[in-house]
Amino acid sequence: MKAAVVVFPGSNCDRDTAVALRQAGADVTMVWHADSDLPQVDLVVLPGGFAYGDYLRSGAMAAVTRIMRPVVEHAEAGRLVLGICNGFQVLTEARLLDGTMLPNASLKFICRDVHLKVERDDLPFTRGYAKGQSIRVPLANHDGQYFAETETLNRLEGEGQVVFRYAEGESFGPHNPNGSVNDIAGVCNAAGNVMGMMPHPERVADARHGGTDGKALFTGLVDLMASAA
Amino acid sequence: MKARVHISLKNGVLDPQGKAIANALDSLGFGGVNDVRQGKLIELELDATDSESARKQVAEMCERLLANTVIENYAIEIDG
Amino acid sequence: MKARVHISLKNGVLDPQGKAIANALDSLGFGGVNDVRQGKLIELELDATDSESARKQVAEMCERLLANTVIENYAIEIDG
Amino acid sequence: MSQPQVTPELVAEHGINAQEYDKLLESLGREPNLTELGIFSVMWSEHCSYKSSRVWLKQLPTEAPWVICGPGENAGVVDIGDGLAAIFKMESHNHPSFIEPYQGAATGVGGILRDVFTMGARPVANLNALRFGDPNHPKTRHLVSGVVAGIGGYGNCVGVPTVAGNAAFDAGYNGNILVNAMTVGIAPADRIFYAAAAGVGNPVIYVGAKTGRDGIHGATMASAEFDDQTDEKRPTVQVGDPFTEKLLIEACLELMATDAIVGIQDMGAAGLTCSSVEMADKGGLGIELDLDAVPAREDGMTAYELMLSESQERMLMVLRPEAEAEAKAIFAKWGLDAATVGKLTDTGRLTVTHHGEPYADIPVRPLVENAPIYHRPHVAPPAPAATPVTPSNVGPLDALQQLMASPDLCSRRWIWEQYDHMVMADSVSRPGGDAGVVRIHGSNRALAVTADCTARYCQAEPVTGGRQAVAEAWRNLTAVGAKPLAITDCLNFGNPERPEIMGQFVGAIQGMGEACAALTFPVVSGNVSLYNETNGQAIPPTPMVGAIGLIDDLDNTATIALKQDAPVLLLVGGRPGHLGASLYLRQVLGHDAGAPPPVDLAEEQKHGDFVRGLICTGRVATCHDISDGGCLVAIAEMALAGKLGVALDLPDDAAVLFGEDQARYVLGVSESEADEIVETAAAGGIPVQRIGRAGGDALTLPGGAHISLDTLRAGHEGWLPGYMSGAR
Ligand SMILES: Nc1ncnc2c1ncn2[C@@H]1O[C@H](COP(=O)(O)OP(=O)(O)O)[C@@H](O)[C@H]1O
Ligand SMILES: [Mg+2]
Repeated sequence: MKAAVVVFPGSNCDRDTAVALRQAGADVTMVWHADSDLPQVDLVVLPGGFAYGDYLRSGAMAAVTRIMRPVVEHAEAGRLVLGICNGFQVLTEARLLDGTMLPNASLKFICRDVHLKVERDDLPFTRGYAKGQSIRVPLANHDGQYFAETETLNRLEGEGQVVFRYAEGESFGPHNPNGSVNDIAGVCNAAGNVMGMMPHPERVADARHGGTDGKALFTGLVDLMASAA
Repeated sequence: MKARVHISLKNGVLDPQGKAIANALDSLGFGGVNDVRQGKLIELELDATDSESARKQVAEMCERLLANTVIENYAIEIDG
Repeated sequence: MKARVHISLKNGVLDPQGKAIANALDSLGFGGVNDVRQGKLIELELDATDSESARKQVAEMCERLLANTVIENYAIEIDG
Repeated sequence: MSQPQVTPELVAEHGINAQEYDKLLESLGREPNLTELGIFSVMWSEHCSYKSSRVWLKQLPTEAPWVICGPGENAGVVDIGDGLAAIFKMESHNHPSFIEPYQGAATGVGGILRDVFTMGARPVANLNALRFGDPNHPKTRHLVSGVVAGIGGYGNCVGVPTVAGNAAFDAGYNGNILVNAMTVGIAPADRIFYAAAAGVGNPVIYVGAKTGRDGIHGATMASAEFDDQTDEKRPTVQVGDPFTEKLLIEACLELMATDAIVGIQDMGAAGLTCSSVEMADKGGLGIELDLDAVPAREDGMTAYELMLSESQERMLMVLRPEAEAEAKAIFAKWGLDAATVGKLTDTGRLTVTHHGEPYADIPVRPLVENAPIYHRPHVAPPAPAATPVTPSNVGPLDALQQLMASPDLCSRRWIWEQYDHMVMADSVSRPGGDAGVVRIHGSNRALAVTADCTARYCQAEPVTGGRQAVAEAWRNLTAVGAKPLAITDCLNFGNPERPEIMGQFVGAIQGMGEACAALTFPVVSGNVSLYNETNGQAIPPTPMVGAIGLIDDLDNTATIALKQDAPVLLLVGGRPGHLGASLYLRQVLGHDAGAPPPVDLAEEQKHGDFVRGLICTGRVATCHDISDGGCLVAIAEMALAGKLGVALDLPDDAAVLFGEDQARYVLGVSESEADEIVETAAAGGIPVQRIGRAGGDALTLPGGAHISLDTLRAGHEGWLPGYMSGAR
């Protein structure tokens, strides 16, 4: 699989994400935000971090960078786009995904493991998991409270666009630490080729991380592309 | 020419910051505060010389970057 | 009674957000933007009925909580 | 030059005394103008010149075969094998954090990061050591909240994991909190960048944030005289911009991969002045600065302000002239302001022009070398009061519960969950252990990092306290199986002009030096923060020690969590039962008395080497050193981390259970290993004994009294969040 990881000024999980993708067998190119073209790839990843310092609104300035035009075209052509954490925020600001990210209910940065319930296993991103499975993945954000107005929310729920939900499990503090509506931790677009999630699968992708529940996301994508090729 | 943009959350959009402020005011003993909303104030220094074109330019800035019109409203004031 | 508080960074205090916004506007092709400063807008719904006492109360809120007076200034507007 | 006349008042306002002024005149050969006075005053300030501490700092051992660069550069450098070097340093941002906790702490993190990446290292770990006042003091909660948010706000944004630290409360810090930040970075060992300038004619480049009127301290008044728009009292609080810092890190590291840079220096305290003077001095050259080229954030900035500004996120570098264009292209790519602000000369002088006119012309060598040095008088503190022998009616498990839920020993989760401790995806352990463990990217090796100081001990007996701070850092590294390499320090004390305070300082340094020498654990960088006092009330002496160690094989390391398959608890290091200056005494019995536990350095070495040997050979994977709170607290922490109870085999004697004797560890080992380990130890003259067995979900004493882990955990995890929410 060929993947591109976009580097915005202030991205800081770009390397981590590339490492996880490569370990899963992907061929990864780093792409600079000021470029106006994307290389031919199967998957574009918008990584975590603080693009433009999260100033103004998280993801807002990144969403209007030059690279986002080809990223939107890539998405509109039905190809895969994944946003993790800050990347998810960028995708909502770019209107590739519904909803928006508000500051955590505690107004504090939260770095801790959360348990996620996998709601869909038929997406390219989640085919490595089983529907209903619970996985443990770290969360690290300040603006991670997913919010959408009732109408949008009903549509998302109705169309099955909620991919991951915060779930009960052994942990300190609330299972949904940022106060996201309907416990939403990740959503996709209607076509299922664009997905955003707040927790960081790339941080539980090798045994030294103290967990490997994120690995299947990357290997699932790579296997899919291998079988398609 | 100076422009001021007030950005506030739309009705119905959750405001965690406003809520936290309301709670904090309450625990500081300030009574009679019914609602608090937190928004942004963005002040711009523009080259533009007539207020009409300044307003138009700033409105476009709001649409494209300064406000997230899915959840936010904006109001523009032009000085001078 | 409604109160609006504008909180802005004091002159001379670095405003990283304003700076980043100015750069972003520039790269979006908005010319002639010389300076951008980002502040906060806090809107309060108060029980108070006369504007003098409302103003006094809000000023105290600013001093104690709403503004960080080491680096920020505030301005109060009372509506109605 | 339209600069005001330098009057005796102005000289005094700049903190220069009569004797120092004579030296200044001698160095300059004439009367200074205002800009020159400002330059001398910052170069000769305590902060830049170390005038009160320098003679003593020289006593600290700084060498070991693996040291590549000791104190004197931006940070210390040690060899970590595989062609790599670790670069690290700790620094204080105490006063700014007291004034504005969020920004003060944030800019503290920013400053220490720059010290490390200036030398060519990619920062891989941040640590922080915090001291706050009494939890009941009206300011404390606000300060904790702001400082922690500020450290997180900066470190999280730049994407460097904050993996370890420490925090404590004591009324002695009510008026002066401590915020000490440490950064560890990794660089190719053959590509370390130093400050020294070289090459007459080479361009001097300024990169990063624009210069504003930030942090121009006592000088504000003076500069106001020729500024007609001083409408509001100028804030000296600096605001951090972690986004710009992140860009600086990436741009500098990208440029460092080329051979463009001759010398590089971050602009920290005393900004452009200190960075340009140090570069010139280390290269034995002169430097010419044209202030018109300096990117300014505000209009009408004077030469004085431009030279003394402490605006953050700025670097100064000397480039090879051919590389100037390439460098500027890299900075432009990262969206950073860069400007050529001067060049190197062979005059040996710092010359500054502004609006085409000369504003300063100072010989560099005397400016640096004639800085005052003081041999301040010092007296040793009185011997501590004897440890009172008050029999206690608090039972051991109640005492344990009190200690585990006390401000000083409760869980720091509320703090470290606000720090991204996992970004870079090389954090092998989560905070909460003895040391942070950060994998060396792409390898199976790791750095272990820790920071520590027990001010209670330093207050009672500075020499022992200094020794203990180093020994505990060494032990924390040993406990995860790392080979301790070197330390950095941050020496936080009161007013050195008071002989009692100077006595504490001298004693602590003596103790630290002894420990460093005995443990081959040299000091490679550090920082001194004096005058931490308010109304004559000095902070407890706090020589904070930050340290790093090397784990050669991540398959053989240890954590504090008890494990099912290693249920036998062994105590390494005997149980003399020293209760003096212990937390038990203070927290449970309410006495701040007694001498601290003696630190026998030969014993430390012997016990530590034994423990490390067991871990590195894969025989032990559960280990915790014993420190604050003593043996029972260590065991309780291990039980909570492993979610496994313990049946204890220890006498019901407070001195044994809560004494803070040094050079001790608790190990969890398998039944099959236990006897052999005890025997090997005995043969080597190391006291090791069985003290309990893991299992169940409670801590149980020999008589059957017990406390459930749930109860312990509720208190331990509950105190800090409860306090911060205002419920306590
Ligand atoms: N300010 C802080 N920042 C990050 N981690 C912290 C902080 N304070 C304490 N910790 C973590 O909490 C744990 C307990 O700290 P401490 O009791 O000082 O450890 P030790 O006794 O082993 O030196 C350690 O893992 C430490 O790194
Ligand atoms: Mg320890």
